[in-house]
Amino acid sequence: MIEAAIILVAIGGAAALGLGIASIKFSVYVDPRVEKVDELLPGANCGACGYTGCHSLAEAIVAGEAIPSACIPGGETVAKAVGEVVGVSTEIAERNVAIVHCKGTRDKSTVKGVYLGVEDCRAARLVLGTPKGCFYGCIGFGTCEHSCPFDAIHVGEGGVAVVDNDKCTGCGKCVASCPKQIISLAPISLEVHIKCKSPEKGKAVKSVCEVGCIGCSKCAKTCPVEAIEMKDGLAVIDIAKCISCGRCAEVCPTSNIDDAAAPRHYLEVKEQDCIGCTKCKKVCPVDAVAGEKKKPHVIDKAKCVSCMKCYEACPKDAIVMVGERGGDDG
Amino acid sequence: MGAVENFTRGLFKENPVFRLLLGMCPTLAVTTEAVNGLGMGLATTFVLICSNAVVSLLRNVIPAKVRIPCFIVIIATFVTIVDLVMNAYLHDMHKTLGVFIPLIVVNCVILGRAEAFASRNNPLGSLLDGLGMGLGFTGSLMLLGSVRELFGNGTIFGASIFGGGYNPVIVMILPPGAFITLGILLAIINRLASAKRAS
Amino acid sequence: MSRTFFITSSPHVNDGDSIFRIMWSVVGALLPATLWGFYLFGMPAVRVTLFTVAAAVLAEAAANKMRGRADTTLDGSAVLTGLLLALNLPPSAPWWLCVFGGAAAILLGKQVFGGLGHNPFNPALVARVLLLVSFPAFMTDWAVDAGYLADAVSSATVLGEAKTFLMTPALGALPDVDYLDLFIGFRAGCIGEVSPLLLLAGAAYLYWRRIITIDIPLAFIATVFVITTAAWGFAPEKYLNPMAHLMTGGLMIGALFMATDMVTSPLNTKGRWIFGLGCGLLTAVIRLWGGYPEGVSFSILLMNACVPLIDRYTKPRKFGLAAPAKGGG
Amino acid sequence: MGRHLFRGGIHPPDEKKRTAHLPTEVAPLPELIFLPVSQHIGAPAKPAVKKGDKVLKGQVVATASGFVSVPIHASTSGVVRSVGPYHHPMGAKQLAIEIEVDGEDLAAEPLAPIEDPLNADPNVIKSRILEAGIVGMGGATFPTHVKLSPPPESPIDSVILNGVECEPFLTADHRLMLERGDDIMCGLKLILNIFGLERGYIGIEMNKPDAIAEMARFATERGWCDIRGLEVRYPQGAEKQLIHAILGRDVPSGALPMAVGTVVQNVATAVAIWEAVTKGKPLIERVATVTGDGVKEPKNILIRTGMTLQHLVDQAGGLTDDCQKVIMGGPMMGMAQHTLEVPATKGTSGVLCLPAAEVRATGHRDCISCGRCVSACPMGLSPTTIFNLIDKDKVAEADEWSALDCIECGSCSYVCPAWIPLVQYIRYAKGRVMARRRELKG
Repeated sequence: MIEAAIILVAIGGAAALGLGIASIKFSVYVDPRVEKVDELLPGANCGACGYTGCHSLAEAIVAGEAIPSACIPGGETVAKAVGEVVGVSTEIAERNVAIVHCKGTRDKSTVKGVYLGVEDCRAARLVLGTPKGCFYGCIGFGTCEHSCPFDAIHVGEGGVAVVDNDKCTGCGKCVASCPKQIISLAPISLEVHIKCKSPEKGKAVKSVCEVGCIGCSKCAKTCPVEAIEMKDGLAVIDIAKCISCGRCAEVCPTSNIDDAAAPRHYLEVKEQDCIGCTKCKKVCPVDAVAGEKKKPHVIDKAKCVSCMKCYEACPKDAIVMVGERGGDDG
Repeated sequence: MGAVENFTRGLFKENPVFRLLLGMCPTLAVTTEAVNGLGMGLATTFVLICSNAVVSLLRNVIPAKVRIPCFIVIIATFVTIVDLVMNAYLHDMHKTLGVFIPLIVVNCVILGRAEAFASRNNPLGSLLDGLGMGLGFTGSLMLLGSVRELFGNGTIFGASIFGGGYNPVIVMILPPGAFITLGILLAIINRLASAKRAS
Repeated sequence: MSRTFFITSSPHVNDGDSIFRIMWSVVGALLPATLWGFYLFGMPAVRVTLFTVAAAVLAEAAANKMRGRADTTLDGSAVLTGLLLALNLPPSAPWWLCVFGGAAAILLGKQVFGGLGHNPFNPALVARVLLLVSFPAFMTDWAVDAGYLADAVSSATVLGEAKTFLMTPALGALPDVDYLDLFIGFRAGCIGEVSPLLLLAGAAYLYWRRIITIDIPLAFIATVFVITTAAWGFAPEKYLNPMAHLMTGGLMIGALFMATDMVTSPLNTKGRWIFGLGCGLLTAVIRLWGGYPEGVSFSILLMNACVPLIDRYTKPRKFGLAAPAKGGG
Repeated sequence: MGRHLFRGGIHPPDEKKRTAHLPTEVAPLPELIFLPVSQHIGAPAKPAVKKGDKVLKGQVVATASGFVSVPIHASTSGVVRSVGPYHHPMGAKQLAIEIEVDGEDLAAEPLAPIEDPLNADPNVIKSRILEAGIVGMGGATFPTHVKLSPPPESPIDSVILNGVECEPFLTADHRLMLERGDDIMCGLKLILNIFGLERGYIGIEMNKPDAIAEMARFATERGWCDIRGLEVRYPQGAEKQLIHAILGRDVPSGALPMAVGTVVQNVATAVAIWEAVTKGKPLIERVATVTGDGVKEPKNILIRTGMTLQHLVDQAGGLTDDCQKVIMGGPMMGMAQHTLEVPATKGTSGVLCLPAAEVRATGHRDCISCGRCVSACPMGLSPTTIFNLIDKDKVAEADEWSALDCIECGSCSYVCPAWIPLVQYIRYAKGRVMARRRELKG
């Protein structure tokens, strides 16, 4: 009994002494913040930050080589928490999501022929460029789906990749994996996108796809802020200029342009609730709001493009949606 | 995370054998019969509960740098107690389980729980966690042992199931049988789990 | 006129062979030996074969359904696995053993790894060894009560007897054997292994069809021959004649049909020589000095496990690497 | 006889009986021709005409736009209808010049024939080859003037003309050797002169004894070359295998034939060179074989560049009802086409039409590790290993297993009993490996 106790104590003492010496002699200083940051990061090791993994990013952030918001998938919450650990307050950029610029599902587009071969977009591209009739469209074998670390992009029934905005973190893996380069990133608040990448002429597009961009430039003419530019028969939205009003989507003859906020409504100011703060007037990109300070404002229905900016800006909820915008005024 | 959660987690959701795949050495080695699985499981449970409780009590005292040696000493102490007790009162089973009783010291389930749970939670929670994990472990070992005993010997806990005309599949109580059984059980459980997730 | 054409990557032609044809060709090549087994051992052998093949095929169908994969039941590989297993069972095997073995071959030997092409071990051998370990009594019961052999030959196999004599020197000299009988196939044993002649004929057909190559069987058999010759030459009273080693047991069926299984043998010639050599070495060692009278199954399985390693270290020689450039300087 | 056999290779049925005995017919002019500006490897040519321009046969319609580029010439006279994207054999639409043929076939002022060509300055010959827009006509379409201008550190001591034509079905080079033997010989002499060499080689597979005899006759007469009859085995006509067979030299992995002092040219290219030098004729015509059970009357045809496949197929009696696949080139390395509106280019050695019975219509199975692709690979690679690696996205390991050495000859896919499109997988692997190498560098 006593023997056991003595021996255990002796061994313990000796081992403890050894460990004590070792801990002084072989100690390596690791900034404790690295571990903390590492714990905060999502741990998906997706590489979207440009570092080899979350741990490398943590080291870089603590060393001051990377900004706390460098983790794109982590988004705002992670950036804030990381910022607190390293003592840097951070400006949070808006979350980006992936946009697939193709709507040519199987029922709406043609194929070149019967394709038999490797079911991977990057490999299928080696046979005549694509098995699809449209050279620029989504091949649909899901290379992006396999590349996504967050299960946020899928090739559905239609044979065209679809992004799940809730899961997408804007890491850009799919963008890099797509051999047709039809995926791009855009801030999640942008609601209007041109879903085609084909620069071909209208007739050529029409012959392979019902919903492609035929380069009619109606959208460019309609755009109230001139955010759409025609490049070789393909309309391209300048995401810096776009106000997400959705007018282009209404006029597109092939329904190529997607408007996530459709159907849009006309807006009206409820006179009794308006306090005349002029906030709506300031945000309106098309100058459709009139009225003086401290007096009820009025929205000019003819000018209004239903971009909803005033609706979001009004502190009194005095702006209301009335009547659905029809497609007839396009 | 309530007390109930602490307890039930180990039974199914984080079952050490079928979900965490910890403690494979005793799982594969001693489950030739259901009763062996039960004995091994209970021995482990005892050590798990005690070590979890003690580690949790001492969690604020033990310096982080030497936590592993400390955990091992605590665990080894309880294992020695189990070893001595079983030798005294369950001599036959002690002989069957042999070297695997002392080897509980290095069972990852125990060190794993000490490190991952007990060193961060209060004693009551750790106790419940140890109990849950231990019972989960015991249950899994018994299940494995029962299946192997049933096919390899035609009995469960020594009671004949198939009757005399049965030709035992000897391979089931040999080491390959342990792997095959574990693999098939894992497959079934994964299938059930994914079906549950889907619904 | 608009027509839809097939668009695929080059090349656009092929030699017309397929897994289906390969598998059924091997089944065909095994038929002579199978029929000989039926003749020799009678109805029990037919029953064993039917049960085993049926179990294998049903297991394959069930596994395909469970895994949600395309149906591969008819591509011949399940039939082949079942047949190979049956040919490696004693004719007296009970029906449940056959069913268990057939199903285990497909499920444990093949489908758990991902189906045909992904199995590291020869499925039929996996099942045979499983059965041998599980039911040793049934697997070494050579007594037959029907067919040509019914009362003709003693029930022990030559190798088994030799082993017994080796283990118990008191029994005296090894029994005499008639090599011609052995070669044609008048002896006890597993259903398909008894006739080296017919097995060789089948293998010759496969060689002609370019389904098997000569390297593995040659290396395998030659190695066994060399080692047993050496042992016999050293102590003829203790070891069996090398000819007997070649003619008996599962060596022929193993070397010609099991070791040459495409899925579980190395990719290129150099690797296949090493593979055959290893099989031969292990077989000879087990037979001469091991606990079992027969070691073909074990040795092939062990070498199967080495195949990825062999493949890694026997990269084919790349064109333009080793040869020195003569001109240009 | 070729002394050195390469390892691997396959023996597909040569299927040449259909057309080997048929003299080359001249294709009539179509109503429209489409001249893609990219008919060669390298930078596409720059269009030099616009809509409405009248062009004459042999007139430059697009100019070379770099060193690795050649001009494109109008293959007959007519009016430019449009300059815009049009079908291209590679799949994507590419810039092409559409000419409405006037049927008069008026020739532009030809380039001046070079006096005493066999004693002319090599540089004059080379610039003529560029002016005439000559590219490798075996199918690779690499600009010939580039190939004939090796850097000084790679002196050339051997020139081989490739008359192997190992692709099944095709007989265009075979006919050329029978009908234009002396032109081939003279073309070879011009190439030899560029390098200051006395004798070259012509390699021909033994399954063309008549071509060997014919070429041997001219060889004896002229004394400029040795004819080498080569074992019939695909891909005997691949550059590296051909050099191995004739000279016993192995082109190192990743290097070009000039690394072993050798230049290989197709026999058709030699004819084009001779015509460009002696007649000032640019490359606007070539022999192509329209064959296969998918056309009614297989033929060898002298075609103009820019003729659509539809026109070529019409010359061979049109497609049969059950034709399911149209291939530009041979069955082993040709490109399947999705429409007959695709124009023939300088590299079109044949159009192969396959009926339903010869088109495999089901997907592939899992690899059964039979090792046939390994034995068949003439480059000593392990196709199934590369396939397995790239299928699991292991690009670095695919590189280690020498994916880049693949010559895409198709032997592996040809013998694969699991019908795996190995060549496509390896081409894909090559793309990934090259992308990865670029990434590591940059």
